[in-house]
Amino acid sequence: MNFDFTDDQHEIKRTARDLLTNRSPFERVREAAESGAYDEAAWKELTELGWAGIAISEANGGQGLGTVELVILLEELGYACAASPFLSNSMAGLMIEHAGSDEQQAKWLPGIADGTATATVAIADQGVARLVPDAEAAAVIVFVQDGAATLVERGDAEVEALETIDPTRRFARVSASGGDPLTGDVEGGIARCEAALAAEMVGIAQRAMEMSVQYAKDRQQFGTPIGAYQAVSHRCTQMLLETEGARSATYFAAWAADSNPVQLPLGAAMAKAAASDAARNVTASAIQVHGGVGFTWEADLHWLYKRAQLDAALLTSSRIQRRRIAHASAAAVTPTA
Amino acid sequence: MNFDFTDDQHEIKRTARDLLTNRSPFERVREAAESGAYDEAAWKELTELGWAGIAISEANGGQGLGTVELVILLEELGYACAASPFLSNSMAGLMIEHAGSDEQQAKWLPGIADGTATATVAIADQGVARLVPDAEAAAVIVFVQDGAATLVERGDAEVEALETIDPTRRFARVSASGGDPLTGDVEGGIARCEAALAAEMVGIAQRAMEMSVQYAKDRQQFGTPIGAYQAVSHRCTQMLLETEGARSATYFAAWAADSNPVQLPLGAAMAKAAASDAARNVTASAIQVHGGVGFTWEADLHWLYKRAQLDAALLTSSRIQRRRIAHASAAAVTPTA
Amino acid sequence: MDLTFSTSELAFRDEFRAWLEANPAGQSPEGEDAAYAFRTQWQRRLYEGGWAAVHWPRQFGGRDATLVEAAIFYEELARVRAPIPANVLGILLGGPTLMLWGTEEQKDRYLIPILSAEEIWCQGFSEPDAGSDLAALKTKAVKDGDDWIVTGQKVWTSGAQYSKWCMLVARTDQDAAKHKGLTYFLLDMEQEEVQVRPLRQITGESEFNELFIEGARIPDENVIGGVGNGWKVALTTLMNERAGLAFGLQVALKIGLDKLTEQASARGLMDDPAVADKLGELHLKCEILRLTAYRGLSTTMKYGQPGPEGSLTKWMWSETNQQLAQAAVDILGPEALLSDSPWAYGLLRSRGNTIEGGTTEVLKNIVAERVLGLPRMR
Amino acid sequence: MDLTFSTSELAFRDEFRAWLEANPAGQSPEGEDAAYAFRTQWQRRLYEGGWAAVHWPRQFGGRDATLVEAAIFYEELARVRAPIPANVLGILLGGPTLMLWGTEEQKDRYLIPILSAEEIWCQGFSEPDAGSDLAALKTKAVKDGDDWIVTGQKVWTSGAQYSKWCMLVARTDQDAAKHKGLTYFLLDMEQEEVQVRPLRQITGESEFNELFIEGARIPDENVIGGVGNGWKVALTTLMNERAGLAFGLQVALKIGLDKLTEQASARGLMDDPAVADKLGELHLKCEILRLTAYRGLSTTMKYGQPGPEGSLTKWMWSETNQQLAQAAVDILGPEALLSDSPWAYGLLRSRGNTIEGGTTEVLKNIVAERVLGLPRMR
Repeated sequence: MNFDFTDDQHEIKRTARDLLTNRSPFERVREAAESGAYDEAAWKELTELGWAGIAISEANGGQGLGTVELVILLEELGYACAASPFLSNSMAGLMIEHAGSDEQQAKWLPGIADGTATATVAIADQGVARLVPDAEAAAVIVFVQDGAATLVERGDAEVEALETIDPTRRFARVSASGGDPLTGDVEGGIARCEAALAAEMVGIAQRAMEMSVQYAKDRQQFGTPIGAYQAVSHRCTQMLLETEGARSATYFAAWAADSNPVQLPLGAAMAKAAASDAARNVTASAIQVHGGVGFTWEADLHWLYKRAQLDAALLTSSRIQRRRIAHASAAAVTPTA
Repeated sequence: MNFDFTDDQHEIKRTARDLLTNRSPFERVREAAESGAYDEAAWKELTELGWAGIAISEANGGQGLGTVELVILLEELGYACAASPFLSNSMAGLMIEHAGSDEQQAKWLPGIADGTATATVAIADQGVARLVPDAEAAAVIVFVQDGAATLVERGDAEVEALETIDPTRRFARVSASGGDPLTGDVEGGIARCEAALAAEMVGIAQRAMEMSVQYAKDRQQFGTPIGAYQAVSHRCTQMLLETEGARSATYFAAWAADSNPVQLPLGAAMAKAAASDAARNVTASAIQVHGGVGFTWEADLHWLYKRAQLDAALLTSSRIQRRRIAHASAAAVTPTA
Repeated sequence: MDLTFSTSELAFRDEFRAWLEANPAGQSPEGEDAAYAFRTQWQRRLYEGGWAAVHWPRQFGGRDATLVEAAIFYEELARVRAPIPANVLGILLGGPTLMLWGTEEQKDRYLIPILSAEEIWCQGFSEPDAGSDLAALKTKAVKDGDDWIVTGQKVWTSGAQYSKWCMLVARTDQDAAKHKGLTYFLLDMEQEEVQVRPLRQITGESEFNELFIEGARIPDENVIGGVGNGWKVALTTLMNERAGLAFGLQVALKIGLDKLTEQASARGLMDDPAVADKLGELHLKCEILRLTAYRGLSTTMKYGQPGPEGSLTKWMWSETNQQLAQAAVDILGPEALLSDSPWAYGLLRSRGNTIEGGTTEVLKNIVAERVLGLPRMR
Repeated sequence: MDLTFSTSELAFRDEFRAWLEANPAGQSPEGEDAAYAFRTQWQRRLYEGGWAAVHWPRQFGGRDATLVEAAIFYEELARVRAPIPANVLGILLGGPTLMLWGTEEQKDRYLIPILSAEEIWCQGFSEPDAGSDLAALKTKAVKDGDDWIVTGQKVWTSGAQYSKWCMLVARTDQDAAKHKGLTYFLLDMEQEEVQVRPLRQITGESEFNELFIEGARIPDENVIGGVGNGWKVALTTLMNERAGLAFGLQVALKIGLDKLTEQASARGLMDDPAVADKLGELHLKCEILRLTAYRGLSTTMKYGQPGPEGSLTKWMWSETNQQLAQAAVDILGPEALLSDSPWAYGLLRSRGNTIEGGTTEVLKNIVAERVLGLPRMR
């Protein structure tokens, strides 16, 4: 039992934090949001560092590391609120890596790994996926419906751009049918996507908490830092509680994906549910701690709040996740008839 | 629009508070709980004052006042956490007054009004009511099942005493069938019972809040009264919020019962739901404000906490009430097909 | 206890309803400036109809409306989705403050232009470093002949860009104890020494502004309530009855909730008990808010001051409004997050509800001290 | 990162499991005294098997268990529903405090009787007027020849009626600053000057006691860590690893939740999505608690001190345990409120969880200051 990163993993985390502190400060996030375009140079740099292929096998152009390493990067990208197709592209990579045939992998993974032909994942109902990140620029879309998945090339899908409250990310509505079926472990692929998504949300919550704690130390009211008032300090401890809880669940899901797949489905459901709640609650709470300042565009907290709302709406909803958890737990304790 | 009591109603409230302060201090509540018997002398006094028949027509031996006046008394009885068959007997009175025939009223209401032949209400499923207050000593039981009600004499029912965590009140499990049907407005009768029950819970919450506020003023920690810490003071304001909210809903339901029956069903559902939540939350919170002291038998807070738990379990559960509210609200806004 | 409107209240409501039917507000145009001009026009029509400030005394152009009638007025406005009058701060805060503290000359000069929306008012209390703490104000006014020269910075002044007058609290005595050196002024916004910079909100709009004041001039006759008396005058402004406005907000909340319930119903989602539970909870809170607000009015009308319940409605409203917006996202899914969805706007705008007009934390402090009598917060 | 038990951890677990199977604890009898005697017997058997204090060094009768192994130990105890050893305070707090601060003579004299449950220990820190504030202690000890004479009152001393020794903190210097005049003693409970009065709880039980000390005598050799050093020694006691015990509580929570889930399933209630949502939420919290507790252990083992996550598990556990009890009442209905229902007991007992061992409010203060580095609470 060792619930801590390896030295290598700690190193990945540190490197990512350093790089993103320079490349993705809030000014850049704001620029990307206001211009409606990602920072191409930053994306190029990330892909050249091999980030996009971190969890893709070496044979297919990746680094051959695991979901844990991917989760480390995503947590940092969430922390930076980076404007980038990284999440969608990685999720598609996870799907194809885990549910695709050798041919499908050979065809698509190298482009995903080096960022030259990105991909995304669409969760659809009756042929329509209502919220798909980065579909317009994707070369291929992993189109999931009723538990099955197909690969649909961009040209074969109807992609309608959407303007959401999170302008740091491009979204679209995607309609499609047919495509090249993924015959492998689709459910396992989606569970990995959930872990990845959860990691981004953990990073968002962490950032919002840190900004709040810093503000509570600096901001004076009635002659004393507001962090000395329990209304503020206890709110900050609640942020810590939710963030650390979501982190525990997310790391567990990532570890299960790499090392103990039997625990992955429930672990991923828990990670997504906990991280969605944490990210939404902590970012809302952060605005409150900042008072009027938190409500301004310039305070930059809103990017985190908006990202949390959109992330929580991706893949399976928390409501459904909680029920999955309940029924799985009930099945585990109920003697089979 | 005048959402305040009349002078007469204020006078009833004051009188009840004064009387119960003397007759039902916590020492008496404790005695009743530990001896397993109500204070007969106190009950006699209340009935002689006409309290038990306050909402029963004069023709049937009551005072001919309304649900509002009954709710005023019940709030004070809840505030005192009085050990008495008053609630069950009044609820049965409301049922018979509003859903009984002239004959049924003439037969049972006088005994209910003067306390010589008390009654109670049992909500049953498949012939069994799992939690009925004061059934053992009742002369008659209003047995409600699937929206219909019958009057079952004590001797015709199977009554099994239950020991619950609230020893300030006698409970039983009651099985019965048959009986003399109530042909009037059973639903309206139950709604009135809900308003009455809600009033007791408002009183419980009010008492728990006042005890907490007083303790927060008196108790020193780290050289200052604990009420000066926001963790405590803001908790007390939350108690106020929930108590006042439940009070608004309860008074509204009582007023609707007397003056605007079309608003009663939804009003009563809201009162029961809000008061159940308030009483449970506020009493639990009161224990927390009192710290270790609140966890002791001698602090007397537990009588309120236990009463709140049992009251909330009577009649319809909050979960069902919330759904009733939702569906009624949906019906009100959805254009009929 | 009578929870229906009285005959005279019903007559008031019906008269206003009839007027609203004959004088529909119409649709607000897009764009902040155009929308504001629309609200100004709308107030002028209300004024011409005698409806601009129903709670003002008749002698000043009002209708002597009771608190309940004022509540009805804002409920009816919200029900037909008419906009709030442009000069809402002048009507609710400025006018009543002048009526209590102003000289006869000041009342004659200022009250009618407030009602007619000819002169818009804004409020210059908050400062960047003072926040909720009025005693910490730093903006200062120095006597210069018959004038005062003002220098400082204000923040959260809504409508400043459209305003002629600013209710300004500034420090006129540096040596006096914190509360005592303040004076309440009317600052003419039409001078170069006053610069208005819009503060962009998380919604992308700019309802609020920063005010940079560099040597602005205020004639002595624009002092309200006397030099050094600013703390008391400001309290009048702060305490002034916003209850009426609150009734409008609450009706808007109810309209939103009904709309969500209707949409959930139309999609068959009411069959999901979790959705029903959530909506039932919100309807319960919404109704409790309405009832508690009316209880508060009755107490105030009878006893001259609000009871404990009156202090709770802003807190109730702000949290319920936030919960409604989040519930809409959870129930309706991604479409509620699209930029052009009113739910998405609500999700963002409602975050300000627990901050503006007194943060929930400050409200709780006030309730703890003044209502529950708990010791002063530390 | 490896979230499975290592080979040596598995070996440890299997060895203990095998021992437990060969040495079942059996059913606790009714009645507090009988139940306590049963726990004493049980500890004696653990001691004889070498399992009384696995985390103690071998030289003192322990097994040099790692933190993870200690966690496994308590998890396994909880899994077979075996009772907590009678002398839990001696094992978890007293022994480790002695090992750090005691003289060789003291270690020789006291450690083995702790393990064997021959001498039970209790903790005399809290006082009626001091609550969570150790610096406000009033119990005083005055030097009298080679002895100290102690007078004062203690509260919340669990197991006092069964104890031979009390870890007592008393004021030995009235003039020193608040923290500085304290000394840590071992008080012999077997003297008339120490009176134990049970404190009845809301459950009807008396786990805790008040201690009335009127001129009790303590020989100088029973000072631990030196005169005037009581603050530091007491901190050692307070900081001592209760993590292992926490793992037992958490397994008990999980067992309870599984039981509720099973009962809800058996009644077909899982088809009600609101019930499923609630149970799903609790399972999620329960699993997060377990994972976070293990993360905390890993951090402590690697860095020598707990990370932020380690300070959160008591708070997580106490609130989840309360929510479980209330959920059981909501899901199962009135039968969960009957006096003989374990759910009813849980409903009452769990109210103490957010108070005992540091109230949630005090925990949050500590987390805010020490983990988040926020300014000292006011």
